[in-house]
Amino acid sequence: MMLQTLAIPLVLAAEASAASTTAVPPVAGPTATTDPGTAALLAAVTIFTLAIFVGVEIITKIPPTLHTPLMSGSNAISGITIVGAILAAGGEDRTLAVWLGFFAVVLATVNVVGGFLVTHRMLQKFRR
Amino acid sequence: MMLQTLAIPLVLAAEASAASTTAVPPVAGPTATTDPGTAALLAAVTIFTLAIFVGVEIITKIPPTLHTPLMSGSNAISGITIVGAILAAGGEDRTLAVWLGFFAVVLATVNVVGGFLVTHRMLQKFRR
Amino acid sequence: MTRVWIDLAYLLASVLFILGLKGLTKPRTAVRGNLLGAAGMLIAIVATMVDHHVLTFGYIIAGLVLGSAAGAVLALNIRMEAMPEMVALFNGFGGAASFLVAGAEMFRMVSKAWQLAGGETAGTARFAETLANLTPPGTGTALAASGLVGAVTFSGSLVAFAKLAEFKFLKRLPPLPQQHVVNASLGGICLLIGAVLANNPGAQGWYWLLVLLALGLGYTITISIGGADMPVVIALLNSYSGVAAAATGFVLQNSVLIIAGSLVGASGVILTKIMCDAMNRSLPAVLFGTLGPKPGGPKAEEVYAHVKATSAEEIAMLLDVARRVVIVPGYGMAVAQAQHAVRDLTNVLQEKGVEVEFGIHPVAGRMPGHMNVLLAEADIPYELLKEMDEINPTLEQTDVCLVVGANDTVNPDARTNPNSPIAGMPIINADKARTCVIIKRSLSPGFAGIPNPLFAAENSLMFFADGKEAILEIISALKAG
Amino acid sequence: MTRVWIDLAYLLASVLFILGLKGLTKPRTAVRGNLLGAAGMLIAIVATMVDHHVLTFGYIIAGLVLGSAAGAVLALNIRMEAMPEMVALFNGFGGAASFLVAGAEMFRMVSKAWQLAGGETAGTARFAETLANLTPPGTGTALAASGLVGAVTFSGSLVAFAKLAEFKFLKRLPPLPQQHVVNASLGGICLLIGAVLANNPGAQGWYWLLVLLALGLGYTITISIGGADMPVVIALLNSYSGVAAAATGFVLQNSVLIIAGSLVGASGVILTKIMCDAMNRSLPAVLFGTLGPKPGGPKAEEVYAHVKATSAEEIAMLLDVARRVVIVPGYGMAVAQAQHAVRDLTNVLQEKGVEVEFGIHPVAGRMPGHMNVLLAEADIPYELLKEMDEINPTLEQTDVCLVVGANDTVNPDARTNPNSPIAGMPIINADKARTCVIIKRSLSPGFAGIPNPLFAAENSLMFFADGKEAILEIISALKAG
Ligand SMILES: NC(=O)c1ccc[n+]([C@@H]2O[C@H](COP(=O)([O-])OP(=O)(O)OC[C@H]3O[C@@H](n4cnc5c(N)ncnc54)[C@H](OP(=O)(O)O)[C@@H]3O)[C@@H](O)[C@H]2O)c1
Ligand SMILES: NC(=O)c1ccc[n+]([C@@H]2O[C@H](COP(=O)([O-])OP(=O)(O)OC[C@H]3O[C@@H](n4cnc5c(N)ncnc54)[C@H](OP(=O)(O)O)[C@@H]3O)[C@@H](O)[C@H]2O)c1
Repeated sequence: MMLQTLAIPLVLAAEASAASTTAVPPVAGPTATTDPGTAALLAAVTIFTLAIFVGVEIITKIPPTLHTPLMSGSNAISGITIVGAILAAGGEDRTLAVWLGFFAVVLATVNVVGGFLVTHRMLQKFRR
Repeated sequence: MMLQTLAIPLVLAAEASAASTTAVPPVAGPTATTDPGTAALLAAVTIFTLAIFVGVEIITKIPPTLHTPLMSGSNAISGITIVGAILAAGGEDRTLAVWLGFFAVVLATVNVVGGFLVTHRMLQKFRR
Repeated sequence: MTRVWIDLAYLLASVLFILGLKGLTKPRTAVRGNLLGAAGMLIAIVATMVDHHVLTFGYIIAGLVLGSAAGAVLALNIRMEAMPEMVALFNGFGGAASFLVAGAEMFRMVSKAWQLAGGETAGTARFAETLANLTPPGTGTALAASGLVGAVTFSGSLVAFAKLAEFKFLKRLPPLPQQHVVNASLGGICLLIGAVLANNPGAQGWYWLLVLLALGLGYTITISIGGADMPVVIALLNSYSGVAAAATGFVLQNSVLIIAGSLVGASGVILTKIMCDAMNRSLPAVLFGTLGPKPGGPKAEEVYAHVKATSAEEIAMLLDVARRVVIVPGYGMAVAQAQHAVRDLTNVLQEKGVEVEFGIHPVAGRMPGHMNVLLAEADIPYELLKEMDEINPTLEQTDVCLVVGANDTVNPDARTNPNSPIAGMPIINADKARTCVIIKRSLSPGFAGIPNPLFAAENSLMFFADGKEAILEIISALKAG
Repeated sequence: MTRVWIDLAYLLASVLFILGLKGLTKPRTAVRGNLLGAAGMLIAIVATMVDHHVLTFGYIIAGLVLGSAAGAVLALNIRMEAMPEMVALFNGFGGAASFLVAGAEMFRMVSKAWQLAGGETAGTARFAETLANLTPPGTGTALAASGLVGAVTFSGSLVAFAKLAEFKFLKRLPPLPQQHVVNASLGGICLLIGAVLANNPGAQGWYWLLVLLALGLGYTITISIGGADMPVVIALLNSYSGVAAAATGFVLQNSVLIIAGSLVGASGVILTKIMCDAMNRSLPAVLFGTLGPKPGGPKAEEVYAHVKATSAEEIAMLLDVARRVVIVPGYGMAVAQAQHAVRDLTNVLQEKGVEVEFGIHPVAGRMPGHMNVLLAEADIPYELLKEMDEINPTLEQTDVCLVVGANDTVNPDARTNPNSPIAGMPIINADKARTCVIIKRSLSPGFAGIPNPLFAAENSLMFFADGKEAILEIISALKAG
């Protein structure tokens, strides 16, 4: 019994990693992608597409007055790679990855902190 | 050798289905969710959120003149459940699922075809 | 790799839906937008057909043919005035499809789990574990959501349809006692069952019970809402059908359902808000409140103490000498189907060199943009159709304001009388015109059920007649004189 | 379940970024919008720190401290006029971070594969298979993308920075021979290497080679672009830095990177388009073309045959009797840092009861909205700042149009002379005002390098002086007279 219950996930896992002609995958309804790797990629692509739509719709509404702040503000947002930098810099030992990560953290932080501060300074003026 | 190569995916699969405290999952970089089921759900939630933003941004731009066509048009789009209906109705044998699917297909199709046609009729008038 | 291609097709479909909605933001691109949406739907359907999970095509083809036929017949034969109820009906079908699909998927998963668990029936640990492996987290919640929302959408939309189509049997229905209590308790029970399903996505019995109760809930909520509020309700139900589709998308882990669903959900909510704002009512007031003359409100007798009635000939004379005329259509024009007559009148006046424009109130009629659709149907160029904020400043310089079957949307009380039920609702200032001619059949109130001081203003003239006949009489009088 | 919470935190961060951008759509909400974005970033960082993959914090803390210090110092000490180069610099850093992170992740995956493959080195089938298991499909392409785009962003931004900061050494650099050929071939090679990486995500050597070449490419493309076109280039590079971040997101399969990246990518592209349109130039023309007087264009000598110079006193007299004055600032105001003087002049005039407004051309200065930032810095209420389309109709009723260091943006040739290099570029019709006073140091051309008939128009008066001094002289003359 115990063995059998254990067996199931394995079977399913096998199903999952098998070619797309297999039956229902373990973690998804009939329309989900069979190979989880591809599924992840497709989800990423979908998110990418939607985010672009959101961006376009919002940015086109921004008046010229605010274009320079927008430039520096969005520039700061692009510093989001800091997330990846931290993950790399936090690796266990002193591998190349960690060093690369460290430099990435420094640069990304400059981008983020500097970007948001500059934007804030500019917008302060617009306040009243 | 052959066996070993085969071994790897299994090991990884095990890793995948294991708790989140394990090391890197097979199909993702360090920041991806470990359990593919949860990953799929999170992706779905993200897509959901972004789609709502897209919807809001676009709809708020639609002039009152076009509100009735918008209503029937978006209504037709909500007939997208026809996808699920087809999958259900296409099941192998005459199970309950197939029957439910069949009725779903009929209703969804009415919604889709009717919706787009009505909208088209209305918009025809606006053309010139 | 066909799997990937199918998913890409779904993505393409989603993009087409978005572009379709974008197209609807401008009258010029609207037709193309709608076609883009339809194309997206076609792509999604075809992609699904080639899915390897689809084994038998008989039922699908049958369903598609049946559905298309029915849909086409309905869509091509209704009159423009009947749009609202049509939309309601289609909307209901969408909701029904959602909860049926969710139910079917549930059945599929359970029987799959049953197989894998080697025939062990529900309840056993083995079965539970297998099912858990088959159902991604959140499936239970998603199932409950599509069941609940889908069913409410279905029954609610049918009621809305019946009300807008003014079916007789509705009159014979006994009024619901204690409806708020009923709604509250039904809703509560549904949520409880939903919680059960969330923790146990295999409980089919509970699911169908939930659907049943939700059908009841949709009925009890909608049945007590006034017919004139139906458009708001439809917009809301429209948004629900979107939510239901999205929830089904979560069940099937299918992004096109999620995306399309949320688009519709968002659009419905926004339309609802727009309508409520334009009527200056809160959504709860629409759903649970009742509208009617407050005791504080003025009595009809007093208001209508001295009303001046007039004739087609007199109106024709006024129009003859006018330089600028503004026509304010309302629900009455829809009832009388007077739009074509109005078009002819416009042409006659324009030939006489009179400047004619239309003042369109956002909630004139019974649907947002109702008047625009009717007037567009009558080939009135939409450059002539001005929105409220645009027309109001021009009314002082207007010789004759011709109100055709509008009432609440031109009721000055909304502006002047703070304790009127519609106080604060923005209106078209027909009373500001030099002369205001109102065409309606009687002094009976409009949707809001309150008297309208405009009818008794000393620069107002009432022409008591059916909208269409009235206009036709005026035209012939104009041609005669 | 901490994993899930981290991902939800990332989702929250993405939402905050979106709301932040939404905030930037209105001056009132802009400050809050920027803060929302910053909050999102903070949340993302904290969430990452608690990730169980982060084992050592030394480097991270060090990096954060260093970076914050540097960023803060730079941001708080630059002058408003230096904004463009600052943005360029930060932008470059973002791009660099992207390709470094991608490289690190590549290294991590390869060594992981190496472990799992039991120490078998690259090239062996075993190793390849293990790596394939570790890297989701598309990883190779994503790696190539962040390497290429990130590196181009970095070197390109640095060049842009150097140009805007007008570093001397740029002058001493030898001009690039055959730059188009160089760019094309470099780009081609990069794409080829990208293709290699796409099929073999473990090829670290190739990756770093790609980065190296891309750095070169960024340099060769940007170095030959005129300084005045830099804003366009910056906007474009800004969009690149977004794309690079998104690509890194694909490598790490992290949705917040993907979302934030695409938002920035979109915004950059749109800004670029807006700028190009306002300058009536195509993007290729900006990137590869060179701008200058066409042989067909009019000669400066002819154009400037009879130019009327004037004095502060004369201008003061004109302003004294004026009822309405429109000030049109241009790049010259930024160079002269005359914005505060202009503010004082405005106050003086308003005290005299003169109606003062500003006409802001979309591409006046060297950044979009450049003038707005400067004037806002000088506390000029932004109700006074009118956009081109708003101010142009009013210029006929304007007594004095005071042009402060603007040139191309008020060049009537764009309107009248079809074969002028800037033909078709919308301009502010300063020439339509009763009198037009132009303040600049000489008759030398502006960014477009073409003569400006406005300076010789018979209703034009030139005041040759530095912008700031000129305004101060006028003020004292006004106070004196
Ligand atoms: N547009 C929307 O989305 C929406 C949604 C929900 C509610 N509403 C509500 O609906 C109302 C719309 O205002 P409204 O001014 O357009 O219409 P109304 O206030 O409902 O009044 C319509 C008037 O038309 C007259 N009428 C009916 N049939 C007629 C016929 N055959 N010929 C001539 N006149 C006829 C009626 O008076 P007689 O019976 O005397 O002829 C009635 O007073 C507003 O209160 C609004 O809040 C609108
Ligand atoms: N805004 C953007 O995003 C952007 C981006 C790229 C390119 N551009 C281009 O930049 C140009 C902007 O036009 P614009 O009219 O603002 O400026 P402009 O055409 O570049 O002319 C600036 C003028 O200011 C004068 N000037 C320079 N320093 C001065 C000082 N200290 N005091 C007084 N005057 C001074 C110069 O004449 P003197 O030397 O005789 O004083 C010059 O003619 C447009 O051609 C636009 O296409 C703008």
